[in-house]
Amino acid sequence: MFGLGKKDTTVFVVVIILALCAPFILNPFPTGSSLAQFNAGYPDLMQRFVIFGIFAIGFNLLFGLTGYLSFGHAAFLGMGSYAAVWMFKLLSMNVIPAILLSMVVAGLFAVVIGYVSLRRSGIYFSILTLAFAQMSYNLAYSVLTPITNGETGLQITLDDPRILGSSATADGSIPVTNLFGLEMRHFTTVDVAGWSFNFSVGYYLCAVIMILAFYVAVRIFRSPFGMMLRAIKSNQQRLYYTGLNARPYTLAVFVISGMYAGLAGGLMASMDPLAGPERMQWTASGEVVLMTILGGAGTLIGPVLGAGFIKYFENIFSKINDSVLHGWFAFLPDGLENFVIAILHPFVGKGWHLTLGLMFMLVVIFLPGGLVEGGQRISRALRRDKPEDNGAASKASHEPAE
Amino acid sequence: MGILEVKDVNKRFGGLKALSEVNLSVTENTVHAIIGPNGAGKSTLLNCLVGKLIPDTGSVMFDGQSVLGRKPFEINQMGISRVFQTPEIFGDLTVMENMMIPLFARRDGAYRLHAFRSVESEAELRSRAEAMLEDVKMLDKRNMHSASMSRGDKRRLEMAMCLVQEPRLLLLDEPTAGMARADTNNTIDLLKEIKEKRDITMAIIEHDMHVVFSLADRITVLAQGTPLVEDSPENIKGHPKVREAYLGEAA
Amino acid sequence: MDAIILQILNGLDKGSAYALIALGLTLIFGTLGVVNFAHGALFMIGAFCAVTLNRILTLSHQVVDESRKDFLGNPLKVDVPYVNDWFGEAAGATIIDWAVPLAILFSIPVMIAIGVIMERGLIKHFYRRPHADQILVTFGLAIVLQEIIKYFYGANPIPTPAPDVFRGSFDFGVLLGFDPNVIIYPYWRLVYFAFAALIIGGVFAFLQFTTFGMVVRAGMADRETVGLLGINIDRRFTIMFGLAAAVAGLAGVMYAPINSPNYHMGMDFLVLSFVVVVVGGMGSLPGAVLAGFVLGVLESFASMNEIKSILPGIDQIIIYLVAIIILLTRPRGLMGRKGVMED
Amino acid sequence: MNVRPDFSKNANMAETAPAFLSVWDMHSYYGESYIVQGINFNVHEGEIVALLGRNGAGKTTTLRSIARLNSPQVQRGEIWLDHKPLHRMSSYEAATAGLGLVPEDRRIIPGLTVEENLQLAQIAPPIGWSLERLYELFPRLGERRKQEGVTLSGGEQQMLAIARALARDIKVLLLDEPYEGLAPVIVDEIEKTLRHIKEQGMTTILVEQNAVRALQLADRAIILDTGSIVFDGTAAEVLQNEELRAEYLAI
Amino acid sequence: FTNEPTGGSVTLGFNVPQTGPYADEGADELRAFELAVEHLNGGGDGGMMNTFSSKTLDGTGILGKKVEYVTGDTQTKSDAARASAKSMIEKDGAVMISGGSSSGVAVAVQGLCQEAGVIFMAGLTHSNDTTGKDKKANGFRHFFNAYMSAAALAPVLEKMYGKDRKAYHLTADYTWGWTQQESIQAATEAMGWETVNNVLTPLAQTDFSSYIAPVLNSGADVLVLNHYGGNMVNSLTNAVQFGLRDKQVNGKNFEIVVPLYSRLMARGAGENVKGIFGSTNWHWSLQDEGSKAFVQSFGTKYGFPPSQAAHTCYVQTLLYADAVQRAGSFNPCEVGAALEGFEFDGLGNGPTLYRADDHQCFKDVLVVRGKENPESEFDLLEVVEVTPRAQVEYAPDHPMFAGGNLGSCNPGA
Ligand SMILES: Nc1ncnc2c1ncn2[C@@H]1O[C@H](COP(=O)(O)OP(=O)(O)OP(=O)(O)O)[C@@H](O)[C@H]1O
Ligand SMILES: Nc1ncnc2c1ncn2[C@@H]1O[C@H](COP(=O)(O)OP(=O)(O)OP(=O)(O)O)[C@@H](O)[C@H]1O
Ligand SMILES: [Mg+2]
Ligand SMILES: [Mg+2]
Repeated sequence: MFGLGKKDTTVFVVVIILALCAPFILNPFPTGSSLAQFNAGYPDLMQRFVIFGIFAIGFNLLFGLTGYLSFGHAAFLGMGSYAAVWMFKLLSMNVIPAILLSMVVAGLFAVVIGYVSLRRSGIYFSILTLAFAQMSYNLAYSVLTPITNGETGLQITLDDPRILGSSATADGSIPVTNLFGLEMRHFTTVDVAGWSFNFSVGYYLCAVIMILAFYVAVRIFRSPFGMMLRAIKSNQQRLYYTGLNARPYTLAVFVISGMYAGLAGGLMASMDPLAGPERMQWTASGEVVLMTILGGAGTLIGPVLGAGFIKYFENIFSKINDSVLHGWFAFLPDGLENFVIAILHPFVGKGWHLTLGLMFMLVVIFLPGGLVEGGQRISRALRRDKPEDNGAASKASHEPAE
Repeated sequence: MGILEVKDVNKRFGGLKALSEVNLSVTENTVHAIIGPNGAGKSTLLNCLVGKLIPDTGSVMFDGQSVLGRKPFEINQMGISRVFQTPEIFGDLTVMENMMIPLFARRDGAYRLHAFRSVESEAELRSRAEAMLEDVKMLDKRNMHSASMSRGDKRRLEMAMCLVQEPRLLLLDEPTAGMARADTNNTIDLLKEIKEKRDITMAIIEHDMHVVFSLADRITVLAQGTPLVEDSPENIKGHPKVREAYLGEAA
Repeated sequence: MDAIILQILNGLDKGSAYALIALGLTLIFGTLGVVNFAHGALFMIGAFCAVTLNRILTLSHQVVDESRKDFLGNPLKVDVPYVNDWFGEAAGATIIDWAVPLAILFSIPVMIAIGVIMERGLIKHFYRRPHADQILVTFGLAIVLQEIIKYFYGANPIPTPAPDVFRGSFDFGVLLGFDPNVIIYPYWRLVYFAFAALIIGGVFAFLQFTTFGMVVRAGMADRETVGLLGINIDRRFTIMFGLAAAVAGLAGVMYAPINSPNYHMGMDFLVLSFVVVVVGGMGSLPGAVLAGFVLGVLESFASMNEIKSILPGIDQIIIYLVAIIILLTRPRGLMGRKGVMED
Repeated sequence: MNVRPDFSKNANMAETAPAFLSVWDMHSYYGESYIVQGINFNVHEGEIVALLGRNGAGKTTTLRSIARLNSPQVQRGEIWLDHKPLHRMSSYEAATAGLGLVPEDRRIIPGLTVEENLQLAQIAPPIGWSLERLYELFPRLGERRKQEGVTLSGGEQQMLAIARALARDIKVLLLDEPYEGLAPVIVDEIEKTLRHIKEQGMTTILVEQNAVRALQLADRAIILDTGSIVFDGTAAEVLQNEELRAEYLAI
Repeated sequence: FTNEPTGGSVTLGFNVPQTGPYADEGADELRAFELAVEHLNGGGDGGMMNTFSSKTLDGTGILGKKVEYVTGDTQTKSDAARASAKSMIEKDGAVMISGGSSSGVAVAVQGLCQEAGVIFMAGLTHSNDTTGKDKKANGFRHFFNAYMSAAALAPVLEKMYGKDRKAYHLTADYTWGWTQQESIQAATEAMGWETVNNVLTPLAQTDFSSYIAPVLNSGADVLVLNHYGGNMVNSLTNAVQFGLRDKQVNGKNFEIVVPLYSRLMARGAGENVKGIFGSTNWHWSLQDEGSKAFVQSFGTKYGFPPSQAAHTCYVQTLLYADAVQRAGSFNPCEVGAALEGFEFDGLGNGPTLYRADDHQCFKDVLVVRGKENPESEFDLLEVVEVTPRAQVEYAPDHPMFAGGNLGSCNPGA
């Protein structure tokens, strides 16, 4: 189906279902319950999940396939955001031109940065990309303020021209990003017996784009181009003597992956029309690296999982403060309650970094292939129960004869 | 005029003269063996042919065109494939994928690989790859991760990757080193068969005289960077200088 | 002219800090090939060794002073350090004053222990894993170490002054025949410079005049074969790690008076130190040191008003710009060895 | 075929130990793939044993298991060298206990010169041949001592790998295809050396594809097939046994 | 309107830096918020509710609804701050967002609150832009700003250091730094000082030696450090290291000025702050009834005196609650109207006005100096002068604040 193999079709269908049903899946706890704190099904976070998913998918095309570790990918995301916000300021609040321009701008920068950086490989490449991104960040923060509005970030204002739209709405506020009138921030909340689910226009736009982006990525993975990118990672020398010039292909994938980043940046600005320089900082580039590795570099779905994992911690764990903890453990006797809270206190709220750091270490130590490997292990363990399975049978033949 | 003409090639590594005044002419559709003691410069010479090294002076012409100054992949696209002395394969890929890459390179050229069509759908190329694997008796290993094969298998895979490109000139640097005797014999047969079936020229470096004498039409003996003699196999076998400096008891 | 000399001096000093940090990093990253994102954290812990020693020396008991009131209007409790009780007020104050130099001694065993534990407990399992995995685990570790420090010391910078005798600055200009106050240089930075030179020299000597360096280099290229030659490479890697941690820690201790330590100071230096190591060239100790000084001096020049007025914002990007230029003109940085982390 | 050696504490070791090197019921895995499937053999002091078999039979795996490298993993079995339990050691301990391996892909250490490669072998005791003596055996290496090891020609690298093993005072020498890529005269030379050190009491296991050559040198032969021993006897027996030669050695 | 509270409780969102360099400041803000909520709900001693001139708050929550709160981490990054604020608005139903400790974040979150239709009560933000070119109808600032710092500081500097001074500015290269520098330069030049040079320093700079080294030779005799946070700690430490304060230039003692002080940062700079002038919004040693009540209840609960960040956050929370109470509605537009032009007293800074034109509070500003002999680790600054409000006021269309537009209030959905 869709020109994909059987396994890929399954993965793809799973991704579609997950993306479309996210409002349900991410809100498993009734609103009133104390566990509602763990619900992630509100528009902003769902949007972030899929946007960073797109970013990570694109990054993985470059890193997972060719092994070129770019440490400056956030620059493309940032440039995409700036491009999109400028589009909102100058043209109209429709997201389509903004997203298109963000991809084009990011792509153009990727051509230049990629062309230069790909002259080196390994760590030298990483540092070149890092240097470019840090330069962009530092300049955006200071000298380029007329374009980027510096530290504060580029925002839309009441007196932007917006030649195809209006500078201000009738009631004097700034117009809202939209898709031909459909407002991005519009959402409907459906309450079902204690649960409430948010269906947001913005989220579904992002989700559909993410599904498309995922589809394109799968096709690239399975194409001759994708295969030869893996060959680059494996043995460049052999590739050259096999009659293929690796350089244009790596540049191509660098640009594609830069455009994915630009797309993510454009979407981010479309959901929330602001673009700040921190988006280009090395920590942001590092974050997408971490997302990809955490989920499983070189796998199809890993980067999306990794993105979700990190964003979840950032947004959910950081909000658990002591009074929330007291709410959960109120049923315990006072002394015990305070004890439990004292134990948990360093790991939540302002300690969310600590938990995230520990999770990084635990995942990489125990699941060398990332979260995807965790999933595989679980499914393997489940399958092991069924003796008629092929995989298990063929493995048995490898066992010692006695 | 041979298909490959090497004229007055010199190559130095620092103080060491690895090649000096090498002249070599390989006639089309023949097997030309290059033998000589270790460190004689055989691999260096091959490196000069495929663009891995650039000679200090001299010229290398393939089919009337100079290969000097061209990139390795351009030289390959001209029709020269090479098997290395230590196996060079795509270790992270399966055997079948290793075979597909040279096929794509041959069909689509250096720059035009598809980014959207699935590899699975290339039935024709797949069947050619499978046929080639069958020829080197590796079809049963087609889905194996190529890094986890034994060394002899890696060599056979590399040779299959070169052969499947149907090059006009095939350069083999000790193709049978480390191969089991049975496979060595197989390889000899395979190379012979290919030579008969197709227009192919081969230059082969080998220390296994059995292979050399079974395949070669002409032999050049290289010693200390210069060609010592070039002659037919029979004459080389009897050449006293060669026997003493190189062949030893094997002759 | 004087401005240039001034900036060279400044640059050398800044460079010595970069060189020292990069030196520690390159032992692990350039030599062992482990992408150690926790290196900055080691530097930070070094600085906190100074803070900790300061705290230990000022361990106090409280004396209630009825004559003064605290902010809530209760009698003020005055902290009296134990050292004052034991050695008398003057001697006690001197000991506390010398906390930073004393912390050098204190930090060496602490840092070596941390390095060894880190290597044995964690990094050991990652030599054969992809660099990406190393990044993830060391980054995780860096966060954890930072958060632990933050938990105990807070997020604010903690002033950790140098001994009183090193306060103030030395007038170089007078020495060179300029007017007074034209070229001045803080004493502590001179100390830092000398200290850095000492450490760098020591590490070079250790690696140059013993086979240790060669063995580690070989072990990084091919652990298996080195093992086949009867060498316990694991132990040497552990030692190397301990050494690197100690160098990082010492760099941190001495840096504490220059900038008050805070829990994220390591992250601030992390990227920069990676840039320095790579610009110097992977696998080259002299390269890392050279790059440290080159970048330090260039950064100082870029901050000159004369240059900033021609190229606004140049000081924001100079390091990265220079890194790009060097890496494009010299494929393996200033002095890099072939094949080290090029794939 | 073999009895388990009795190394119980009280027994007189010299008497009970049936052999110098004993491999007992060894099972080796690469990850999940099961390669060496329970092999037993003994090697006596001063013997040269040829370990033969097709590509992928498990010869390299066997040698690597004995040398206690990290992969393959020996999941069961015991290896005793001169009353020392190798199977409880890591590779560097095994090396200090007197084991020397010349790996099949030579494993010259990049970034080190020829001389440094040899010096490296003499850092951990026990130290064997002096560098001068090694250069005497391989004059080529002497000439190239300042060159980076990996830029040597294929044959020169092989010499370096062998020299590196001899630079240590070893009791058992494991050679994985030592003749590969060497000129016939050099092979003769090395054979002579092997005979020479055998006279001085060196015990050797030789893996070689050129079975005839190996059998001429060896006292005994072991033939492996898909990870199991299919023959263990004297070299002469193999040479006489047509069926064995045809089936496993293609000679 | 957005997030109209329906049950028996109302949720406020406190968005402060919990990680990164300003984490301690954020923690202090959070303490103040918790204290304010406790007081609003009738707990504790009531703090400044007792001294507040408006008496609508009675300890029964806001409009009879119990006050609940959610917290989040801004990480001092606009993106993260907006994400966190959005989650409070979308997920937790917060009607008001407060907190923050940098202007970039404040402006970003203020913009978000405007779009989303909730009230933003800014925490620590000192840039002129927050209520200048980036002002928003839904946003309110109690904290003072760069212009006011300069206006308060200049006369004191004149008094202490004379009219004939040459100043050298080091300025953090981002919007807050620029507005701070601009303000100080204008104010000092107005009283006769000369500005020798203004050098922008990268935000990420940690070692300022190369910027400080040329200062002495430039002919300047005053160094103005337009830095905040880590930048300020480091640049001041470096400047003192260079021995600048022991030098004489033009026959005068060389002096250093730090326009914006905070106690936490002063602590980071340690001994180096001694004798150095700066300004601050509030200080715990103030002796008015409001300040005393606040220090008393904060100090009793947490064991140390509150910072100016804590003070402003506490006050903002009370002001919001009071405005709701007076408006009789949580509707942002009605609350905003109740805050606009509101005159009050008893919250620590004397009589104060929430100006309707730009939503900036006008009140007395403190000029402080690093204390020579501190008695405790909190006793680092001494108040030199309480500059009266009249002296720091400016017209809404002052050029340094021009270009913005409040827009109209947005009640959201
Ligand atoms: N990059 C290099 N730098 C220095 N010397 C080199 C380099 N490459 C090869 N050599 C030297 O050049 C000589 C020729 O090497 P080459 O590899 O061509 O020999 P060969 O004939 O292929 O030998 P073999 O049969 O052993 O493979 C050798 O002595 C080798 O040491
Ligand atoms: N790293 C590895 N991972 C998984 N399987 C491996 C690995 N190395 C070898 N094998 C498998 O183990 C088997 C035995 O390999 P081994 O290298 O021992 O053969 P060999 O007898 O030395 O062959 P050759 O003569 O070709 O060198 C082969 O089937 C090979 O595919
Ligand atoms: Mg060769
Ligand atoms: Mg083998």
